[in-house]
Amino acid sequence: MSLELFIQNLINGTLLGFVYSLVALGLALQFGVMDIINFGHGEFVMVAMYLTFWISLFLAIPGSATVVLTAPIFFVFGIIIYKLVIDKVIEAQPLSQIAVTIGLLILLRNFALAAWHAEPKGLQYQVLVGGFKVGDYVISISRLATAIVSLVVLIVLHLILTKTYFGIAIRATSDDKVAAALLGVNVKKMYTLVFGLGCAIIAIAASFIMTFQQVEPMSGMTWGLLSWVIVAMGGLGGLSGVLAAGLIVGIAQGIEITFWDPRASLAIVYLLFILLLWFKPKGLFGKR
Amino acid sequence: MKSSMKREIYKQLRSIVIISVGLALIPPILQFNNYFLLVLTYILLYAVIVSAWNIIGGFGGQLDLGAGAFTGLGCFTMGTLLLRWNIPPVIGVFAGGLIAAAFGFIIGYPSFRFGLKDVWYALATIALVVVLKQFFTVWEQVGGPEERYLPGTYGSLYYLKLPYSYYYYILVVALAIVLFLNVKVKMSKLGYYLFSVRENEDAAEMLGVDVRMTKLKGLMIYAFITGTIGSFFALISGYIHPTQFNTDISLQIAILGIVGGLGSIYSPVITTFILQSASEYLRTVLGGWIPGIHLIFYGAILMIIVLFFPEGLSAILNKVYAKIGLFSLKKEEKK
Amino acid sequence: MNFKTGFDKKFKILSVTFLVSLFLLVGCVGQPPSPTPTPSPTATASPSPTVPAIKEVKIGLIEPLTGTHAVFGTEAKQAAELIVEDINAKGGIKSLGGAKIKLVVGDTKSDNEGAKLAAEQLISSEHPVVILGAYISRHTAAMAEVTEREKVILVGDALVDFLTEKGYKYFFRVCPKSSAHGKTAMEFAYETAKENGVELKNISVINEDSVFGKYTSEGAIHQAYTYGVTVLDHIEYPYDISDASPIVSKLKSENPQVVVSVPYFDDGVLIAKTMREMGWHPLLVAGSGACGYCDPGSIEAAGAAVEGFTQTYSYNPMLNTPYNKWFVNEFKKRYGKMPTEAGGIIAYSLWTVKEALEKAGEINPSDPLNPDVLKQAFLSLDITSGPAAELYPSQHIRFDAHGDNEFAEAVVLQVQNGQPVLVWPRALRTTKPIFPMPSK
Amino acid sequence: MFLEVSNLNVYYGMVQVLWDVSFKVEEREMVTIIGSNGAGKTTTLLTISGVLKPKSGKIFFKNEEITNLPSHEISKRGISLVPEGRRLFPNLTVTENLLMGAYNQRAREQRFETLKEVFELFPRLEERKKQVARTLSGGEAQMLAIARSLMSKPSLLMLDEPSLGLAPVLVEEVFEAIKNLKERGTTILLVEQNVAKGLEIADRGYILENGKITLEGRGKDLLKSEKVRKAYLAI
Repeated sequence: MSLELFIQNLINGTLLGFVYSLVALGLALQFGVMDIINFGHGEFVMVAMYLTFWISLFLAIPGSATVVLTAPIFFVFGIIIYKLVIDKVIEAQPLSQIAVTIGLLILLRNFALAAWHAEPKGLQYQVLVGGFKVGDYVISISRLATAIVSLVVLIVLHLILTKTYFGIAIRATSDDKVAAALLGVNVKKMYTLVFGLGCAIIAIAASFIMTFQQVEPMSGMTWGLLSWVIVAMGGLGGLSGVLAAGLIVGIAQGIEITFWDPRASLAIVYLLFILLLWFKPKGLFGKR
Repeated sequence: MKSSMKREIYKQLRSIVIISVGLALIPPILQFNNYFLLVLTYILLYAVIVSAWNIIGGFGGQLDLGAGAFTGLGCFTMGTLLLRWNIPPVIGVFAGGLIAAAFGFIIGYPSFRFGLKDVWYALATIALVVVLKQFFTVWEQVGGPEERYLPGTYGSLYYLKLPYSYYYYILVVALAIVLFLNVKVKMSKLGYYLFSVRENEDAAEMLGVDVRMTKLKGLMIYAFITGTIGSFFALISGYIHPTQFNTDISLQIAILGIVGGLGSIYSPVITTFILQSASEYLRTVLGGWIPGIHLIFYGAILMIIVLFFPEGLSAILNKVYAKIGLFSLKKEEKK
Repeated sequence: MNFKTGFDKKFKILSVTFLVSLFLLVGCVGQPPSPTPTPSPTATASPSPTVPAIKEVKIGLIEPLTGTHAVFGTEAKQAAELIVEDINAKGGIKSLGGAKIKLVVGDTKSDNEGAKLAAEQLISSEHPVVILGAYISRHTAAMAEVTEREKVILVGDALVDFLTEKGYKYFFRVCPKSSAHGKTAMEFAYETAKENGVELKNISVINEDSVFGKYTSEGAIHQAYTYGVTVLDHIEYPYDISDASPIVSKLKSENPQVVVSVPYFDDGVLIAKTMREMGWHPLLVAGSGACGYCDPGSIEAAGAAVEGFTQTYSYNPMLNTPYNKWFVNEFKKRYGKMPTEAGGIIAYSLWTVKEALEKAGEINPSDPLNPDVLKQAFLSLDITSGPAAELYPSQHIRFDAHGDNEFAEAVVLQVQNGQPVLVWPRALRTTKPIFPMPSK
Repeated sequence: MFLEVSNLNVYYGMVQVLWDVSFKVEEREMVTIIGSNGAGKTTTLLTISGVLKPKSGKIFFKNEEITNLPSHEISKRGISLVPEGRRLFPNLTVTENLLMGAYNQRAREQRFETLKEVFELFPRLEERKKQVARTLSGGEAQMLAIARSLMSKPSLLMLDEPSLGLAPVLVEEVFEAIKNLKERGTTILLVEQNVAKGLEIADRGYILENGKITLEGRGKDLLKSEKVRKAYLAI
């Protein structure tokens, strides 16, 4: 096994890690603030990928540019889902939340199948084609763009959460929703907005995934559990934890494939996750 | 005190006998139609596992999503023993249960030791299913991508390659045993401990309950039953394959347990019968029309039940009963 | 007293439940199966002394219509509906007095339990004489147990080799085996390289980790050994892999002349796109096993990234015969896309079934739908003309004792200028393959 | 009438906690409700601020019925509660906690002026303004809780056992601060277990026993009454 390959896959893993963190970020926000256990997260990603595909196709604009439209649409989608479903189980026990979101998962997955059929759908490169060389190593432009967007989203979200009144209120609600309500925060409204915001981030992630992946009704399977693992590893509250966890997962996969069998790449990540849960139950960077 | 407990057990035993006799009568009513038998066998398979899940999930409140791992281990233990050493499944299924229980211990001990609970426990257990699936895909001596077909000719008792009705009646007995085990556990110290862990773990700890041990016991009972009964997935399919480490089974079992109503003994089983037959019915009626439409309905039904009847389907059943049987109830009260 | 209340209550709940379940179950079939055969004009598999006028022959199609493999099942169903309509429009089965074919469909849900359930359900409620399906080998095998017991002919569309070696009595397969796909891909790569003055010395093989992928790549590897070509690496990966860049980087570091690849479906596009991103590709990516690189959807999604990629097919959509052209056009018109592997296999398998039914009517007019008569009919088939032959790559269908087609053949398509064109076998091709692939 | 509570009945599930509780608070008045643990004091305050919903009874604030309004609506109308156990936002800084106090529209516009005022009132908090709330000491945390309520420019400030769990020196400090507030004209509804302290600074007082108001009167009078002295002051 050559050193070059190892380093190249380290680079690949890192770039992939940014994608993973971006996908998990929306979930981290929703779960961190609202304590809602959404097992349908992967299916949200899948629906957002379809949305990216259709908008890109109809308006003939590059997939990554559809963000301008998909993010607002998904914000509204999130609000609708919140009002129809999540709101009713937000106070319920975790078991009920899991049951209802699994119901949502089955529904969304098969809605996609019935409405858009099973053929995978993908977009051609229009911009961000190819890769550039740094010495012996290749860095894919579209992945790099995703990494940059991922960082930008992370920084913007961090600024929103620490510098704006709205953001402080989100964090306050996450800390103690009763106290926040007593101070005049409309907790339900806050939850609605946070859920919408999380979904908007999912839409951003989905549009960049579409640059290299295809979407089909089962696509959510890949992203759902993985996102949860990243959120759990990152620990709650801290957004930097999500980024770090995403990178760890991406790099672990890259290294695993270099040295062993790609068939077991997820197994390695999940084993790592279980060990981590045992020895650091609050996640790597958990505050609580 | 003792005698009232005995009476209670006797009462429950009678209910279980009635259920079993009722179940045993179904195949003759349906004239041993193969399709119905197969559907019922699968439903029973789920019912037994849900009933076992009830011990850790319903009584103990632990969000276990590891059913797929235990069924898979059951299938592979039984199948590998049969394929390699020609050990009959009659022994193999129990070996599968033991392996599953041992695995449950290996995973459960550190998990509970380090205080894994709620959603984290759920995630760890479902991640395990994926880990095992990939592990068995790579481990070509036992697993590998190729399905391994179980030997034996049709109708052979040694290889347990039997008509569905045999499986069905074996599972009816298994269900009766597991239901009775539920009753026993519920009325034992373990049951009280599990309930107290579900209500409030810290409080239970303070009252002197060994929370870790309690959960571990619950998990191992569940793992053993799931491993044993899970082997039937392989027996009915006729092969072992890594896809038998199925996250769908995990989710399905948990959902049936939750929707059924936590902590009750019979309603998860009843729920399994209703929901699984409804799902199969929807599949046959709608499946050929638009692909996926039957599952849209199924998902919607699940959501509606959880959203509007948070105590589970048992609450609805009780309400239905109350409406139908109101009169007779009142009369009895007057007496 | 208390005892009685509790007991009664539980009993009532239970009886209500049983009634509901029973009702639902009975509803599944529509009516409870009665032991006395209804004197309906529909065909049943049971032999009867008097010759009933057969007006309708039921043919079952069991495919994964939901779940992971739904993409294949959906197309198979579309093709089947189209072909059945056409057979009926052309006068049905003539030797059976113009009996019409009725297609009855079941869904395997893409899981181990569903295939068997669907087979039992279809057989007990519809009594089809022939069943086609179920694309995935283990699901087909699970179904075969049922069809063998019930003596229903099963025409498989799963390619994995061993299905025909399991000693099934009523199993036939028109399409080529998966190892043949691997072999064809390797043959094509080697011969094409030779044509272009390149001596093929080494290849790498990658495949998705199903049993199909395994057998197909083993076919290719075996063929590589006979040519004396070194296999540098054999990588297997899960088909739902989220990222291919580590795999492509690995290939790049090995730098084989040709990559033989067995994709599942969308992973093909992922690999092609990743190769483009990494700025590396071999002289040829020889796709094997039906789908991933040359399907219209893949070309649509990957664009220039799959230019020059090749793929073996069990069905040749480019085949220049009247019926095939009609089929492709009609399919395009109706469903808005070109028929690919899954649809093609079902199309020629259905026509083969139709020919077998015709034959059965000739062999034993009094009881043509008896499974043994049908089996005999299948075995006596030697189709070299007509729609079935016109749809089949080698244009020749004859079954051996195992139930495999003796003239099974896979073809190779290549993406040239964004269109799939036929480049192999040499005798059929109209365009020369582009070798090496254009750099992107 | 400034705040009027009439015939409030509140349940926790099947258990009734408040029985026909009625009392009122005039503007610029300081009223104390005293009672032993579990008498229903906290329940009363939580019901007024909309966290709990009464089964029957009515609450009027500035002649407007607020009985079934959600918490944030009630907060908007100028009622602020310093809850039992303070309930600060542990991961927010002192400044952020204070800013959260001024969340409602009325107070938000003037939040920076108010912040300045509050820092004047509690100079200790200014020293620690960048610190995360969970690192504060008990006394500082209580200061912050009160200060946070002041940020909302409340017409009515409700304090739930501000002295609970504090060292005696700090208790003095907290009551000093409360007195200070009262002198500045804030209407205060105080709930206390520390009966002597509570009644001493109050204009009027109510005694709540097992969910029922059993006695009311001027603070000083209550302090002298036989019943209070026996039951609560153990004299």
